[in-house]
Amino acid sequence: MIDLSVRIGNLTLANPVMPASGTFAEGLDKVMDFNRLGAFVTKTITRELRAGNPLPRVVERAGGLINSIGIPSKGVLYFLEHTLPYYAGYKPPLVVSISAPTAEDFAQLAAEMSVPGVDVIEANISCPNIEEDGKAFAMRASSTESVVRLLRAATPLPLWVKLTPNTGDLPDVARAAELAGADALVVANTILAMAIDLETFKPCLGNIMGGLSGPAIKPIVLRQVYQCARTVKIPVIGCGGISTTEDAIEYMLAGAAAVQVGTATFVQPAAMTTIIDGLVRFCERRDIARVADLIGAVLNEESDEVELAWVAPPQ
Amino acid sequence: MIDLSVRIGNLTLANPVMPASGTFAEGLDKVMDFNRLGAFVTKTITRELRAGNPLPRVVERAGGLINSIGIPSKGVLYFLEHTLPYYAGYKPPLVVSISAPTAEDFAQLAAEMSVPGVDVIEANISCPNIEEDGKAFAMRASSTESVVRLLRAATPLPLWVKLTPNTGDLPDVARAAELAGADALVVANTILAMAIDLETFKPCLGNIMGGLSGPAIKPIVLRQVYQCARTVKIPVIGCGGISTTEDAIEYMLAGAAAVQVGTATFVQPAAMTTIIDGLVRFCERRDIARVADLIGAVLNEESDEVELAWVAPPQ
Amino acid sequence: MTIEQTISQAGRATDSAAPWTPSVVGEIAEVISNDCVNAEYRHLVVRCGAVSASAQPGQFFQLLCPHSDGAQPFLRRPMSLYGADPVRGEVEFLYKIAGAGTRGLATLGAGDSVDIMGPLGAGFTLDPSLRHIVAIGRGAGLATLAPLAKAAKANGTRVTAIFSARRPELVLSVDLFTGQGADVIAVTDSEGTSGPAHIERILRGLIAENRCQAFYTCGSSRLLRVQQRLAREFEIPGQVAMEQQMACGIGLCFCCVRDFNVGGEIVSRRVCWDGPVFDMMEALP
Amino acid sequence: MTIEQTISQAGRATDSAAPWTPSVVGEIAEVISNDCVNAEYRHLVVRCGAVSASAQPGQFFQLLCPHSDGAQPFLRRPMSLYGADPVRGEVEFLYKIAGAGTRGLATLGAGDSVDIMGPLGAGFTLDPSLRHIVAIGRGAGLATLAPLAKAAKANGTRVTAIFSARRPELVLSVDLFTGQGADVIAVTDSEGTSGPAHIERILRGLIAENRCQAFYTCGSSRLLRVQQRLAREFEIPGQVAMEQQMACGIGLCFCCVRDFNVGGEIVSRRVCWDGPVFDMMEALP
Ligand SMILES: Cc1cc2nc3c(=O)[nH]c(=O)nc-3n(C[C@H](O)[C@H](O)[C@H](O)COP(=O)(O)OP(=O)(O)OC[C@H]3O[C@@H](n4cnc5c(N)ncnc54)[C@H](O)[C@@H]3O)c2cc1C
Ligand SMILES: Cc1cc2nc3c(=O)[nH]c(=O)nc-3n(C[C@H](O)[C@H](O)[C@H](O)COP(=O)(O)OP(=O)(O)OC[C@H]3O[C@@H](n4cnc5c(N)ncnc54)[C@H](O)[C@@H]3O)c2cc1C
Ligand SMILES: Cc1cc2nc3c(=O)[nH]c(=O)nc-3n(C[C@H](O)[C@H](O)[C@H](O)COP(=O)(O)O)c2cc1C
Ligand SMILES: Cc1cc2nc3c(=O)[nH]c(=O)nc-3n(C[C@H](O)[C@H](O)[C@H](O)COP(=O)(O)O)c2cc1C
Ligand code: FES
Ligand code: FES
Repeated sequence: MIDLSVRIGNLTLANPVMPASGTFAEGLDKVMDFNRLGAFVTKTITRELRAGNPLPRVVERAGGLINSIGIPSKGVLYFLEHTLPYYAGYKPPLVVSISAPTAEDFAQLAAEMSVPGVDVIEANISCPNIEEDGKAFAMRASSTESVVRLLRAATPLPLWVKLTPNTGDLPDVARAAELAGADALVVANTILAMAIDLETFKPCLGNIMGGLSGPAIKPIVLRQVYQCARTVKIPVIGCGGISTTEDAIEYMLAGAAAVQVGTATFVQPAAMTTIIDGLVRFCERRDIARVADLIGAVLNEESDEVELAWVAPPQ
Repeated sequence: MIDLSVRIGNLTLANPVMPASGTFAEGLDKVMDFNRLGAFVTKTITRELRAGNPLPRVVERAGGLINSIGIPSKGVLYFLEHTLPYYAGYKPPLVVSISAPTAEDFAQLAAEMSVPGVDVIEANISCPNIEEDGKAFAMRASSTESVVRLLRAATPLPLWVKLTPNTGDLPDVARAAELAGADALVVANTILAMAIDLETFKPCLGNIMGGLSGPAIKPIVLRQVYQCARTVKIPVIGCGGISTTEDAIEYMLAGAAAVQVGTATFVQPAAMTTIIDGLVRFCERRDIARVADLIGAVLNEESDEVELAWVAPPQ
Repeated sequence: MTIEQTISQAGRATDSAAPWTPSVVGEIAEVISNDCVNAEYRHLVVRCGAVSASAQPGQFFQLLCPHSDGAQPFLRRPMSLYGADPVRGEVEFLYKIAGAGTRGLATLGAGDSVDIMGPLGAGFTLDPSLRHIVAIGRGAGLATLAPLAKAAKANGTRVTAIFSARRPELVLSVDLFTGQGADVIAVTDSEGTSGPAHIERILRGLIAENRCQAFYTCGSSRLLRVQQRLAREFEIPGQVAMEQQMACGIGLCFCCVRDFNVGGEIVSRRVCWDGPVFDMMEALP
Repeated sequence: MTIEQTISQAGRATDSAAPWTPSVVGEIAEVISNDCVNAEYRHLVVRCGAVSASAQPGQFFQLLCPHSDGAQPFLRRPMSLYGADPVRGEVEFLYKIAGAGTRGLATLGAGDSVDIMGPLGAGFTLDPSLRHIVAIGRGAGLATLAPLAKAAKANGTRVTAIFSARRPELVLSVDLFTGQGADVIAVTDSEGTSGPAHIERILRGLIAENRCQAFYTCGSSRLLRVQQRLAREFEIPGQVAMEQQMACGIGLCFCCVRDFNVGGEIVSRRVCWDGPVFDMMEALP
């Protein structure tokens, strides 16, 4: 028997596979047994009621999807009255993704969401353009640190912080989140992108720009997970283009303690359970007793010389 | 007759299609008539002799390629004695890509390269990890401004500055390059990425990380070209995942005054001339007299409300 | 504006002792046939498992379209159920070649595999006490209405189907309706019979004869408006199958939202999850 | 270390009045046949244009492999020329199913299209004054050497071919050599005849009989080392076809470099452009 469990801080997950925020909802229980998942992750919730972005909200591109759904939200009350009871019937822990336009609002929302039935707060500080000046908190180490510090003080629950891949300072941002008290990092959200329709000359998305997800971004986010996992001691949860068991393993080798599956579910609705089955088979074939042994197991002899090797390769 | 010419500063190109640095060499004249190209762009040249990075140097991924070729270079003398005379026999202007580890070295190299036969200096300030602290100049507006200022002073030739897509500050960096005297921007280089081999658990590249190119990155770099073109007045040359005529047009609509084709040539060696032929056909079909009319022609009614629309979409 | 996030369409009892079973599957189906119907449409029949074959009129599937000539559609494409046979384990689709995805579908031949996901969404409800209903569709909308004829017949409900198309030779699925004993009226642009005024006249006639106790419609907002007007005037209920660009098809992504007028309030709903069939009076054409 | 950047392999006169014509093309070829040769190898024959069909022994093509079961090889795959017929406009390849790309190739059937790019690289040089040469290959290396037999025969040069394989049934292309009048010696691991000591004995015999005026080899560094030793001892020239992972195949990307020993200096060369055939004494096995 392969031990599939992984630990994220004080929380033990039955297996490392869970959905990515915004790509999961109750409808999926028609396709898979929800009790098989490592965790549930909700669509990001905001305090105020929101309608989301203008249509069209998605456009497909080579190996991926650009979305500008935004965050349509029915608010906190609806969540507490309807969504929370729904998930109470299942075994996997419930991760609630939240977002807010200011650090104070963010902290207040985290406090309101820290109710029985909620197991983890995932702070989506990476949603593009949601902060007042149009930059996400996670673009900079300083804004990351201040919002995470307030969030940390506001909730006794495990706090996962979801970072943006759009910053050039990712390791600094990761370190800031760790310092400020995050229990885990989710790396990462979508990559800001764009598409134009050649018939109409108009942007393909009502919001002009959107976030790219899917296989196309996997090598980029994998690199970011590797960088973050080398930088911080808290667990890193990998998220970006994971569609197959092989993708999930690649992320775990790079340092991810668990993985989130997003866009892949739109193409293969049973992607998550297929990946869990595949993890078992892979570990069996390779004689790996615990899937947790894969975490950070990349064999990387020259790990300290990366930069050097680039500038002055061995002659 | 469609007018294919475009102006980049004071330079008029016969058409907007040219190779991307490092994906072009003399061997391609077996496949296409070099005199059809809008310009030549050389592999980045450094002052010192360099061997490049350890093997393996490329790995393929969904819709793209990760490379860690590095910059194998035979130095300046070899370039002046061999490469320069070779291109002298052709009509298209010669763009020479250069790089150096410090701003002073960079400027000195630009001066040495400003010889008859060279039409443009393309400063590759985006090669990952080539600056001393491992960050490229183009990661920050401040380091961009200082190196471009020295470069500007060092050469009377048109100066194109090639930016990195890995920064979260691209519009600021673009503005800094413009301020410091760049004649055009090339947006962008490869996106830092990684891949791990599941058989060996080793990184697929000898250098561990490398740069992602090809169709996978197109929506990301297209967004960056759009952002830069809205920010600066100098021309922006689009580069990232362009494989087809449609890709080239999408970039021009987003604001690119010309395009560079890289990885696509590895898959379809005649990609550049195929794109040129396709541009003619597209303009004919759509009754567009000058291909230059496509530049920035995206119809974008809400352009001023992008950020706002995301936060508070029209109800 | 309000967003409707219906929590549990199916209302599964999570603490029941019964083991979980899927009610939507992604599966590899075998192509039985994939023939041209007219210049624009093809008819695809596939062999599939029991879950898929239990699809109801008005539901849809998401098809993973084969790659064709370099194009690689990333997302699945929604297609209405055109017919289902739970006994033989078959479902059918009627599709128009519109772009890369449907071009890929058109390359399929008997014996090939195609990845289908379904059944999806909420279909039509057919009150068995209705004696006579009207189905009005245009273009691919007829594909969506087709399975109604059979279901209505099983209920003993008579159907009058009004088919709108650009040209007579593009009128589709007449056989499927007449085969189930439905009356079919074809109207076309080229003959000048498809205008709303003419259709309204036909409908008023049917209403007068008490042959229109409910509207079922799909595929034309112009026709939807006519029906809404008459429905209000004569208090006739109706259902409409709507379309919207989709990604997931199962309520996860919120890209397929449309606005509905629910008692004067504008409500945003997911077409794939809350529909694709909606109360006709709530639809905004 | 030095990097060799040979500027113009072909030496085109850029100011000549003659219009430009391609000497390398990417083209859609038609599959004539694609048959199993043994458990591991397939033989692909395609109809192509004049430029491709003019390929010379030792040159290679880059094949764009069809997608198969979800895998989508992004880059082309290098394959040595196995045979070319300029009159009929055909080229041939012999390939081993190794991964996604070659698995895709294996799905091709007669009449299908395949995108080939070539001819690429510098092939073998055959001095017509040679009377007797030795060709030694292992595995797919034999594919590379096969066209030599025909070219040698045209020159009146006799060939002794030494074929190394794991098992007798995996020995390939014997017919191609014997059909051109070559002597073939097969050695296999399973029979214990493929060890370097045994091969060295065979070669010393051939050298003694003056039947080894030049070495042509491919596919095994162990065999290369044996030949280099003998070549040094008896001052026999030789050429080796080398492999390296490739992206562009035409000298653009510098991913396929290998080190060579050129008069004591270590020189880095592109296998696709400076080779794939190199002076045997410069190769580092
Ligand atoms: C619930 C539902 C049921 C449908 N049932 C059928 C059916 O039974 N038969 C049928 O032929 N078609 C049906 N459609 C429409 C069908 O899904 C689209 O024609 C198809 O997705 C086009 O894909 P493509 O790749 O061929 O073309 P694309 O290149 O994707 O698009 C071609 C054109 O079709 C438009 N289009 C793309 N997706 C959609 C969409 N989801 N809805 C409307 N327009 C779209 C595009 O904007 C474009 O103008 C249905 C759509 C929905 C939402
Ligand atoms: C100049 C040249 C000529 C060649 N000629 C032939 C030939 O005539 N017949 C033949 O069967 N093969 C030949 N090869 C090898 C052939 O190109 C590879 O087997 C093929 O690219 C594998 O592709 P794949 O997608 O099937 O496997 P992949 O999944 O890409 O790889 C499967 C295995 O093959 C290895 N591999 C991948 N690419 C290469 C490569 N370029 N060289 C060596 N190993 C590689 C991988 O590391 C892996 O272990 C040649 C290679 C070169 C460079
Ligand atoms: C349609 C869609 C909606 C999303 N909504 C959210 C969201 O509300 N909150 C969030 O943190 N991430 C959201 N994301 C990002 C995903 O959670 C994930 O980070 C990203 O898609 C990358 O993973 P993937 O490539 O597996 O999809 C959304 C992604 C998609 C495609
Ligand atoms: C193999 C390879 C080598 C490259 N070498 C260089 C280089 O020397 N200098 C440079 O500025 N960019 C280099 N690039 C980046 C390309 O010029 C281009 O910016 C990038 O590949 C994106 O374009 P593409 O998607 O069309 O390939 C290289 C890219 C590849 C794939
Ligand atoms: S298509 Fe995803 S919610 Fe409807
Ligand atoms: S494969 Fe690109 S240089 Fe050889």
